[in-house]
Amino acid sequence: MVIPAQPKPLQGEPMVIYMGPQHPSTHGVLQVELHTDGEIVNRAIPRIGFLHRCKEKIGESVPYDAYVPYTDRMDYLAAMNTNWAWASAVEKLAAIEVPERAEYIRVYVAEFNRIASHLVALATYGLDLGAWTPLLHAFRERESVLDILEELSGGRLCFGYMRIGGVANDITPRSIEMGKAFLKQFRAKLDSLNELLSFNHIFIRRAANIGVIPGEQAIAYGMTGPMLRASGVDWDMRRDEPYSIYPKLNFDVPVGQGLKGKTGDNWDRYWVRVQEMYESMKILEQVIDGLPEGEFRAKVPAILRPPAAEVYCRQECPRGEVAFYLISDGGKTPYRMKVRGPSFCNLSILETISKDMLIADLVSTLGSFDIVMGEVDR
Amino acid sequence: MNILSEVWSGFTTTLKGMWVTGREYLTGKPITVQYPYTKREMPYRFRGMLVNDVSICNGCTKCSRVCPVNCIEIEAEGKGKERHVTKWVLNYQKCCWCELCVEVCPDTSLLMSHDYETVFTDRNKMIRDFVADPIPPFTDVNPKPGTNPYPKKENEGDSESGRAAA
Amino acid sequence: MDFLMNAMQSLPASMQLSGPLAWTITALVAAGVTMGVVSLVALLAVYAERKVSADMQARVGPMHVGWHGILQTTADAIKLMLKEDLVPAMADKWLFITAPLLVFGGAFIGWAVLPLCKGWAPVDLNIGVVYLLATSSLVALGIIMAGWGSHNKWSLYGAMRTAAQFLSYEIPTALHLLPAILLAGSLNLTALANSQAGGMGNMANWAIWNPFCFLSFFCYFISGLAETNRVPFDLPESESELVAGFHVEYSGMRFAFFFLAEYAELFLVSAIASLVFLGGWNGPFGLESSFLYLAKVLVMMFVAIWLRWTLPRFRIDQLMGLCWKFLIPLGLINILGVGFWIYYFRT
Amino acid sequence: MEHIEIFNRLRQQFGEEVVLEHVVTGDEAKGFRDPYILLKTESLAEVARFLKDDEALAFDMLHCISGVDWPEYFESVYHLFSFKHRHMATLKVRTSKDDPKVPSVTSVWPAADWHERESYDLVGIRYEGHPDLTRILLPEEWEGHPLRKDYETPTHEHLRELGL
Amino acid sequence: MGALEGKFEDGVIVTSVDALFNWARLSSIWPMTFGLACCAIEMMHTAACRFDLDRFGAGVFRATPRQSDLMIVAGTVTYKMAKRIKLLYDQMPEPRYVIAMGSCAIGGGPYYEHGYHVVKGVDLYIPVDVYVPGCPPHPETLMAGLIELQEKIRQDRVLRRKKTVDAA
Repeated sequence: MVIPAQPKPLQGEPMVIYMGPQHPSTHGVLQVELHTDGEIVNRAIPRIGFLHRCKEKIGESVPYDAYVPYTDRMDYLAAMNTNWAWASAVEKLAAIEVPERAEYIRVYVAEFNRIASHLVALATYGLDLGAWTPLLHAFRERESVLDILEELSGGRLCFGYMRIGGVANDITPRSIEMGKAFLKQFRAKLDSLNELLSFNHIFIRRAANIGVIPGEQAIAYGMTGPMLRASGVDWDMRRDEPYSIYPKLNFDVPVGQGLKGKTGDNWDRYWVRVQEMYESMKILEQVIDGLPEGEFRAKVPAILRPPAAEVYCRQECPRGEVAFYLISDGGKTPYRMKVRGPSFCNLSILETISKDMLIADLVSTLGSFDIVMGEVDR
Repeated sequence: MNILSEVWSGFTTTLKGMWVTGREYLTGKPITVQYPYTKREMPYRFRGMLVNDVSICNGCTKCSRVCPVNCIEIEAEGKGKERHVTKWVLNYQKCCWCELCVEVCPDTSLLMSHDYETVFTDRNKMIRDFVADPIPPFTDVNPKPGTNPYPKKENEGDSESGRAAA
Repeated sequence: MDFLMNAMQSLPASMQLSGPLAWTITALVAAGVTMGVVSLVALLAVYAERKVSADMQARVGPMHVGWHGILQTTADAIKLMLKEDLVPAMADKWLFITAPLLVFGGAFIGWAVLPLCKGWAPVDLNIGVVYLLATSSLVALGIIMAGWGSHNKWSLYGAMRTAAQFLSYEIPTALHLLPAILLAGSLNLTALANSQAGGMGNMANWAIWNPFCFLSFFCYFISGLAETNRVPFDLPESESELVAGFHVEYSGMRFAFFFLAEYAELFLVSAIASLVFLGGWNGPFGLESSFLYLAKVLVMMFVAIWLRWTLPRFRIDQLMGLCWKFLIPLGLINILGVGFWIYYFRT
Repeated sequence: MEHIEIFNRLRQQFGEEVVLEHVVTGDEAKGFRDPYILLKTESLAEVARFLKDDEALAFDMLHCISGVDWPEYFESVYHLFSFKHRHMATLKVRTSKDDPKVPSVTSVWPAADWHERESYDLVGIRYEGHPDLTRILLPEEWEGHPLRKDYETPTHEHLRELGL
Repeated sequence: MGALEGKFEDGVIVTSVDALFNWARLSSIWPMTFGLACCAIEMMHTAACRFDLDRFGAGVFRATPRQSDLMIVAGTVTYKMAKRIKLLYDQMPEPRYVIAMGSCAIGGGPYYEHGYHVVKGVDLYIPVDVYVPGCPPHPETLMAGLIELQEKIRQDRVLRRKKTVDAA
């Protein structure tokens, strides 16, 4: 008996399609090279660098205090937090003591900025999945937060509020009043936002069980921040390696539990951010109650010349751990400064987890990463 | 039966969402500030276009040295009290609105004004020489924009002195 | 509205004409009136969409173009007409040019058999429903042509999604109209609406009060939304995934055709639903008015807008699942149920 | 585990010729800052594997890789973190200026992939064994490595000539 | 439209038709969803509820260049991106407008000095109509830029012959 040769299964060539750099759901100028078979993505390769702004070269060229405006523009959604990370790296290098009031003010603005940043994450994630109204509702709340930060710093997005050794200006009574008023009404607003988006069944089906990252994989890829916590790793710099006044504050660290699907899926990442906003509110209430009197800025020499040494300083920002690696040779400018951007590390996992996804799922997954290209490309 | 429960929860959560948007539709107030007609109240520390009153400025070049982007160019002549600027050029193409220069200004001549409505159609006009094209000098009649609602405590840093004179 | 009917019927007589010429003139005038009304409603619907969404989002919406932005859509339309006429170099020119016309035509051609006001339709076809279901596939064809002809990968995705989506959702659209048709025993749309007259408060005979038709009404509305490409079913043009889907390469006037067709179709779906399920012009307390009919249509359009600004988008497999696992089986059950209902309660 | 203990454990395992020295930066007058461990370049991959697998060290996360251009040599700096023991370590390897080559650690920590590409792109250190060592931030047509101290900023005209 | 543009002398009818055309164009400027960097967030804020670009009819953000009239270059333009921006601009149908938003897009901004990879002004690649200063500009500033652009469009001559520069 002759067995007829099996005809090869009909196979087309994979279609290569470039998503971005101008695409509504790439959150800036990310390019994703998609190798697709119909709606299914065989391979998604992120291509970055469209916003490479030479931050490290500039860091080697300008003095320590003049670099603050550049850190604003690194993670532009969380300018205060990145400012702070830079300031504390330089303070660690130059051994500068920061007054306690300054630390309180820093926590005050940083936590407000965390809320503002997570609101954008929440809003744009809804937008990626096609829901418009949550974006506008979240931006309305964000406007109130920005009002408080504008009252303090004068800027709306790039605040440039931190200085080496403290903050630029003292906190104002009006901003505390605004903060109190905001905290009073924000919880209800967030609840209604949850009703509108987080617990919507279509939304849950679009987000849950998709893009699952197990905890070990998350660690291996160097993920930090909400993405790491969503994968079930209970780690938060503010609690586990506390800096500033965080040891005095009482708050919980939300961890992904797989409420609607598996632990570490898109919905978990989204939900950890929502819960972090509730925690930030707790922190802010304690900060407002405990604000001490005193100086808001330490006496720092006009031209800072730290000793020849190196430090690696990391801090918990809304997107993960921002770290500054500073090498000083004793001069006015750092010999080498390196930024470890959390989004950069978080994004590198995309290629691994995006195999055999639908295009819609890829958009959903990318949205849940909450990347900021300014910090990926630097 | 799985599909039935899914459709049911999809239906109910849709109703909940519609309740939220419907409530907003009926009772929500727009927070829009209709810009050219009404303007929002700016805080005191608001950072608008950077301006310099060259009649006060003594050309110490502190600002141009601290500027991270080198957008200020100064030429000055004279010594001591006689010292005055002959050229004070600000390049708005480079300025990054960081306010570091205002903090170091000893003469309180440099400040971030509350002007946020200037736009340009010619890029070359964005380089402004404040000696050739001065702003109205700050006097009692023409005080600096913005008034400080927070009187300074004594022996506090002089970071706000840039605008406290008004 | 009602005067329109009278005017239409008396038009040939008043012009003292008869024969084919009269028929042609009547048809042309009727087509013109229909086009005008539907285009106007579509334009207003765009304006309403922007205003309603603004109110749901704590904004004010179009404000400075005319009184409260009332002229906004007019300005948009003129501007789109004035834009440069672009055909991409690699596009299939004929497909590219005819596709928007087909979509536009497909959205408007249905109005030929649909009553515009109480008791008067341009063509009082006895198989009106069948005609409607048949013409609605034209839109799908046009969209697939647009997606293929554009020579763009994103629009190809849009076209493929449209093919899958429209093909699937035409089945539940038809199936869920059937229970009401079975109840009324007619395929003529005017007759369908008239059969729902009478009863308590002129409302009791509405098809929607039948439990099977009640379910069918919602299912029909869902399928109708899917046919009109609106959120949560706007996969063919989903902005965050496919940039603009099938019309990614279209600009100016041709894009305006797609844009208007979407709203014309929404108008069509709402009109069919209100005719077939909500009694058309039959209203409470014995009222019978074209305005009531129009009001019902507008309320349904409002609900569609409301849904659009509330919900996120489905994924393609969930969309298919909803259709094949839920809507179609339910449609078959409903038909069976209505059959039994008629058997036991009518005979 | 303190940093010096990590160093001692490595010394114990690999000996003096691989684990070269333990340096605490800074000076006595102005205070000490972060320490680092200097390794022999060729045995980096081996040490990295040990650092990850050893129970007492368990460095499961690669936090950052930085390339540094020193006057005499290039340096590749690794910041490691262990979630299990919650300690950090800094490793350094040096390579010559003429032919900068460092073994890749992508097989140990997948996170190293992008970090090494970035270091290659901006400083010009080649990581041997990296699966796809191409430019990551700058365009393919770019010339030179900007974070080298002798890098000259190209003019706009020159870049247009390159096709950018 | 191309057949009629610039073919007519000044006249009452032509002028008023021109005015109508210009009114339509300036009342419905659809921007492209095109964010590069920090300024994109402020652009989103301008479109969001507090400032609401939709009031001017400019709130319809289209993701595809084919359907948009206005490109708001919101953020730093790098050499890797510049070619793509040029391509996007070429894909927009006439009439098209460009607003350079923020210091970076205008002239390299804070990255002018040491930024080897930053283009020193987007107008090296595409023509710019309005420059909006700020880093990032306030939403009001962007709106002022839009109003300035509207004024510019109001002066435009569609059907009328363009005024020749060389009178001699």
